[in-house]
Amino acid sequence: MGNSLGYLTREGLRNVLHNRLMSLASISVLFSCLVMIGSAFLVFANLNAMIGSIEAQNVIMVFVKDTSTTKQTEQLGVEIRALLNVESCVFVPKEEAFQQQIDQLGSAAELFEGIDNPLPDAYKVTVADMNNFQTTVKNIEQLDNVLRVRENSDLASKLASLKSAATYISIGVIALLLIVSLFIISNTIRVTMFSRRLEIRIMKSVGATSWFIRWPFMLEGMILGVLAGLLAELAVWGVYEAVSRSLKGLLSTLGRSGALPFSDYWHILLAGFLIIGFLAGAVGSLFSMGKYLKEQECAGIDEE
Amino acid sequence: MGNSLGYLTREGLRNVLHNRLMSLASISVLFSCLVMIGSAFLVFANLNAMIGSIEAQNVIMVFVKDTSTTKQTEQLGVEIRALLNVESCVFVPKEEAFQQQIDQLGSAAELFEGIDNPLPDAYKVTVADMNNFQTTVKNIEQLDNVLRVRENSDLASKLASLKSAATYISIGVIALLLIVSLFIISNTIRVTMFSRRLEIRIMKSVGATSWFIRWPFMLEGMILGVLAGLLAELAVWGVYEAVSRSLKGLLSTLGRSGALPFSDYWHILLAGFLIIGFLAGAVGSLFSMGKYLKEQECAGIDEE
Amino acid sequence: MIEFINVTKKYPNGTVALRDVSLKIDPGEFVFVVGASGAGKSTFLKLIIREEVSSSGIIKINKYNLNTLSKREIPYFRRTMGVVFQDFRLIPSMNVYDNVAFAMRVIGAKEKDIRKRVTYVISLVGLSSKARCMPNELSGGEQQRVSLARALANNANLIIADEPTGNVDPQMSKEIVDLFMRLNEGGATVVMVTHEHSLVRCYDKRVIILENGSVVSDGIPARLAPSEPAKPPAVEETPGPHPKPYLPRRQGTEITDIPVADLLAGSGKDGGR
Amino acid sequence: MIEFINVTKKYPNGTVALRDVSLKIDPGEFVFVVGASGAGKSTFLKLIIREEVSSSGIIKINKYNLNTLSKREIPYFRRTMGVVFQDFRLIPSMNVYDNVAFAMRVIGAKEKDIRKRVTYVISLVGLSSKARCMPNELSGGEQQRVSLARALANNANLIIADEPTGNVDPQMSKEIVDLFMRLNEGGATVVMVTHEHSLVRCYDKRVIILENGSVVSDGIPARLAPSEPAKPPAVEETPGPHPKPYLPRRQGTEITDIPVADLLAGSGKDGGR
Ligand SMILES: Nc1ncnc2c1ncn2[C@@H]1O[C@H](COP(=O)(O)OP(=O)(O)OP(=O)(O)O)[C@@H](O)[C@H]1O
Ligand SMILES: Nc1ncnc2c1ncn2[C@@H]1O[C@H](COP(=O)(O)OP(=O)(O)OP(=O)(O)O)[C@@H](O)[C@H]1O
Ligand SMILES: [Mg+2]
Ligand SMILES: [Mg+2]
Repeated sequence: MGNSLGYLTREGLRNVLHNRLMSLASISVLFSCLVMIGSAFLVFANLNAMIGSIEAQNVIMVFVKDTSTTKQTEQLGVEIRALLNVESCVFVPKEEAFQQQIDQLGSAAELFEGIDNPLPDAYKVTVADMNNFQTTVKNIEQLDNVLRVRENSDLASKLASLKSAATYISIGVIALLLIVSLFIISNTIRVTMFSRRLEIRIMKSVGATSWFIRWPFMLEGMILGVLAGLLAELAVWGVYEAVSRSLKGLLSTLGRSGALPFSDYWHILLAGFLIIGFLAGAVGSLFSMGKYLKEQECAGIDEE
Repeated sequence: MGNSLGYLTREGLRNVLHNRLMSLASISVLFSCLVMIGSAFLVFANLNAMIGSIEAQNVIMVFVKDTSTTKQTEQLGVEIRALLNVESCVFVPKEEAFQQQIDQLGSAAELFEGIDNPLPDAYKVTVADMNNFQTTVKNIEQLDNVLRVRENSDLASKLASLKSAATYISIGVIALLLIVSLFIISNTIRVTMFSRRLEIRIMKSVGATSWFIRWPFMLEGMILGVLAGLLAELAVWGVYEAVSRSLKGLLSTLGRSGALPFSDYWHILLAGFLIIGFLAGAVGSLFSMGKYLKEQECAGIDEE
Repeated sequence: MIEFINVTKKYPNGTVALRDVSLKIDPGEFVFVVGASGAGKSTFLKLIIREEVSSSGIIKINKYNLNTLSKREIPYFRRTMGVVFQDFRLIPSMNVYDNVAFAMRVIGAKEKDIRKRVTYVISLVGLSSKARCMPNELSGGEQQRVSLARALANNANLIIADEPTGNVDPQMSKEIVDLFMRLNEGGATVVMVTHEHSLVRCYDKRVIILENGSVVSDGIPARLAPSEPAKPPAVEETPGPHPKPYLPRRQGTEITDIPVADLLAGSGKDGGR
Repeated sequence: MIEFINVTKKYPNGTVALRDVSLKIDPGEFVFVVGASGAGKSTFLKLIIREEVSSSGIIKINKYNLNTLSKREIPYFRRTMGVVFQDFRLIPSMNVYDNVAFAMRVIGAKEKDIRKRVTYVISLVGLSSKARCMPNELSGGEQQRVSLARALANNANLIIADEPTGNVDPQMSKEIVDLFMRLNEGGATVVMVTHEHSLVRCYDKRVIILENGSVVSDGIPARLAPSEPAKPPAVEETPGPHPKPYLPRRQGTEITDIPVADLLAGSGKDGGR
């Protein structure tokens, strides 16, 4: 079959050009689906990053005993930083803490004027992994010179569950889009093949094996799939840059410095697009052709 | 043409059954697209409701002058409630306010024990429209016996911009899905028509007018469109109920009582689905047939 | 009336299928068109039914001038004729009955008339038992006869037939031509392309011979034969001891049991028009 | 060798196209199959090429038993024969050259051999100038000849032809049958369905007559004619002064300028097999 390979390849290429309507339709549909999947992926990546940055704002306040010396206080800071799961640890002098309390009260703050500062010195600790939040709190409580630990474990658990919810939803939505896309693509290919069933039947009646017929169709599918993947990458890139630029103002209001850079994601997307496109094209045409390639069973089946 | 109408209608119905592969493919693709659009719509409706419920938590604290009598205080409450844009107004006695402050401080609260309550009585006011937040604050400040108004205008403006961002994004995403869907659907119909071009050509050569050929195809498209719409409604309903039930726990963690009930949205969705399905089917087949219905131009065009 | 004035047809790929053809077919005439494969016979018919447009020259069919015919009028124009296509052109998704009925449905005939007439023309071509079959369940000759039945459905007074006997046996071929003769006697104009010269020779009708896109002979063979010694081989190459065309032998043709007699009276009142 | 033993073919819609047919065609034989439209001729051929499967009975083709042939073997089985289809079966997206070449490509022939052989068989059917045309740019007869060329491409030693002369003029018909005769003389088995009884009569070959799915006559007409007075009208209804089949007159047939002489020597070394 060495001679055939060249022919089959040329034939696949020729098909792409010859059936322009079909090619265009297949590429368009695949392209649309990939763009949707890619967009969903980027939206969820950003959402995750956003939740992450909110998480970073969830801090543990560690109040230092009034009785401890400056040295002891510093020692405590070192010990906290040495703990696993501690990402940052910042010293907050009591004056600053009091001022923050007052600020939090807004314009009612002046009511506190003249009151003695009842607050102790403190450390502001952020954790790396929210899921081990409680353990970290426990560890800190066991250190020397700790007066009391203030933590918002409620918010922490909320954020943790929000994050896992976002992850589940992202995976769910992308999986759904993938399924829907495969469904749409396979239907498009089925219809395309249907319109070429005559051709397939003729080839069979001249003595072509199933694989000889399949090859050019599969190759055609692969080429179209890869083309659609490349186009989708370009489209998603363009749209993402445009949208993230126009949303920049909004994101900064929400406390984020901007959308994630596309350059961090282009290779994942491209790889995904090419794999999906390639497989959809190859496997899609492989399966949707099956029906038209079938030979009649031997004697007897016509009778029922 | 009275006689024909019955025939053309029967023919359209017959086509649906006869071209089962094509019908199935068209319905599937349309169905998939509608499900995506419907899901996006419901997700955004819920998102909006969520932001709304956060908004409702953004309150204006109105502190009452220490010097005012109980009567004057009550009078102030009545005046606040009378203002436009005030949604609710709840009295918070000073003891309660102090307790809240202490609670907010978390476990560091016992530090305040023994300190005199420095807070005045207050009213907790929520506004109806966030965009008029500032005006309402101004109006309250001008009332008698108001010591001071505490408001978080920063959060208010953040929420307002978040809400409008969510609206824009919802509209954008749904519009995008709509465009992508129309694109996919029109391509599917084009391919379907392509595979029936022979039939169309034969009909033409027997003397059928374009409309006589179009009618059954359009009717077929409409039937398939409406069917796809109905199926999509059922699918979205089922999926929504399942998802909202499984997310109930999560949503309550986030402070929401649960997803919006589907019963509030089914008619909007159904109407949308039916309209899109109907139009896609009818207009789609109308346009994609055009090419195959064209007659050759008169003499001379072949020569160039 | 069919009139071609200096008609040339050049296909987009450069093939010149008809070259400067001028001829006139009067209403009520019966014309055979013969010629080798690729001579331009089908192109000639396609120009008549305006499936192709001439590259130059004027074509007039009855009251229609095809050079000025608007696209809107084409369907109405086509309904004035019954056409048997060389490749049959049956609608693959409709059964035999519906294929034939389609020609009447396009003109908006009443369902009752359609039923009567279609049943009748299907029986005429001997396919009553196959009325519910789909085209792909028919033999080649059966498909051809469905195409014929469809051409007859509307009782048009111009019949265009492209090799209507190519896939049927000689006996049935004769029956089909006899059917056309009857229609012709009833006033219809018939233009029939055929390869079966033996058939052409049985009838004393006008024969147009195409060669390479040009008309090389036009007339009634019996009368032409002695006057045209220069171009003999185009029709007379069939083996046999006959150096020149048969003389007409109408009495010798066997009319079969198919009830053609009442074809022109037709059930269904002129096809509902 | 083709052997049918009590073969019956009933289509899914209930039509019985062949009824209890038993016959044997020896290697190197030339067989005409004739019969009225719908008699089951194409079905007979479709069973031979295993496009349809028999409802009952045994079919053996050369070394293949079609009742036990596995699906995997079918393509290889089909390559042992050259088939001219009644409906041509040209691949619409390929031009004439590629359509013919396709039959050689499926067996993995070398591109060089393909070029030589395909050019040759296309010239053989007189279509050299149309080699780059698409099937829809060809006349009916031209399409038929492409189908013929494809059947010849692989130099198969079993030729199955379903009305290969249905769309061409009598002269070309003779040329085509003569071509088959040459192949036959070179050792190929030929089974040819035809309606043109005048053609059959020119050759002294075995004729199988099908009627309503059954074989009603089988043998060489010249020898059969006196012994079978009971069934005369099936073949001999053509008008003319010949009450019985012609005797063979091979010397009378005009062989044209098409170079058939070297067909069996074949350029392209047996089609690359
Ligand atoms: N696929 C099919 N399904 C059902 N019936 C069929 C099918 N193919 C053929 N037939 C029927 O079987 C009978 C024999 O058909 P076949 O094609 O063998 O005839 P034929 O002898 O080739 O006729 P023709 O000369 O018209 O081509 C016909 O009555 C036909 O209607
Ligand atoms: N659509 C087309 N495009 C290009 N060339 C064409 C087209 N149709 C026909 N031809 C060419 O025009 C010439 C005449 O074709 P036409 O179909 O009129 O022949 P014909 O006389 O009907 O032959 P046949 O008896 O084989 O049917 C042929 O050479 C053919 O190849
Ligand atoms: Mg023709
Ligand atoms: Mg047949």
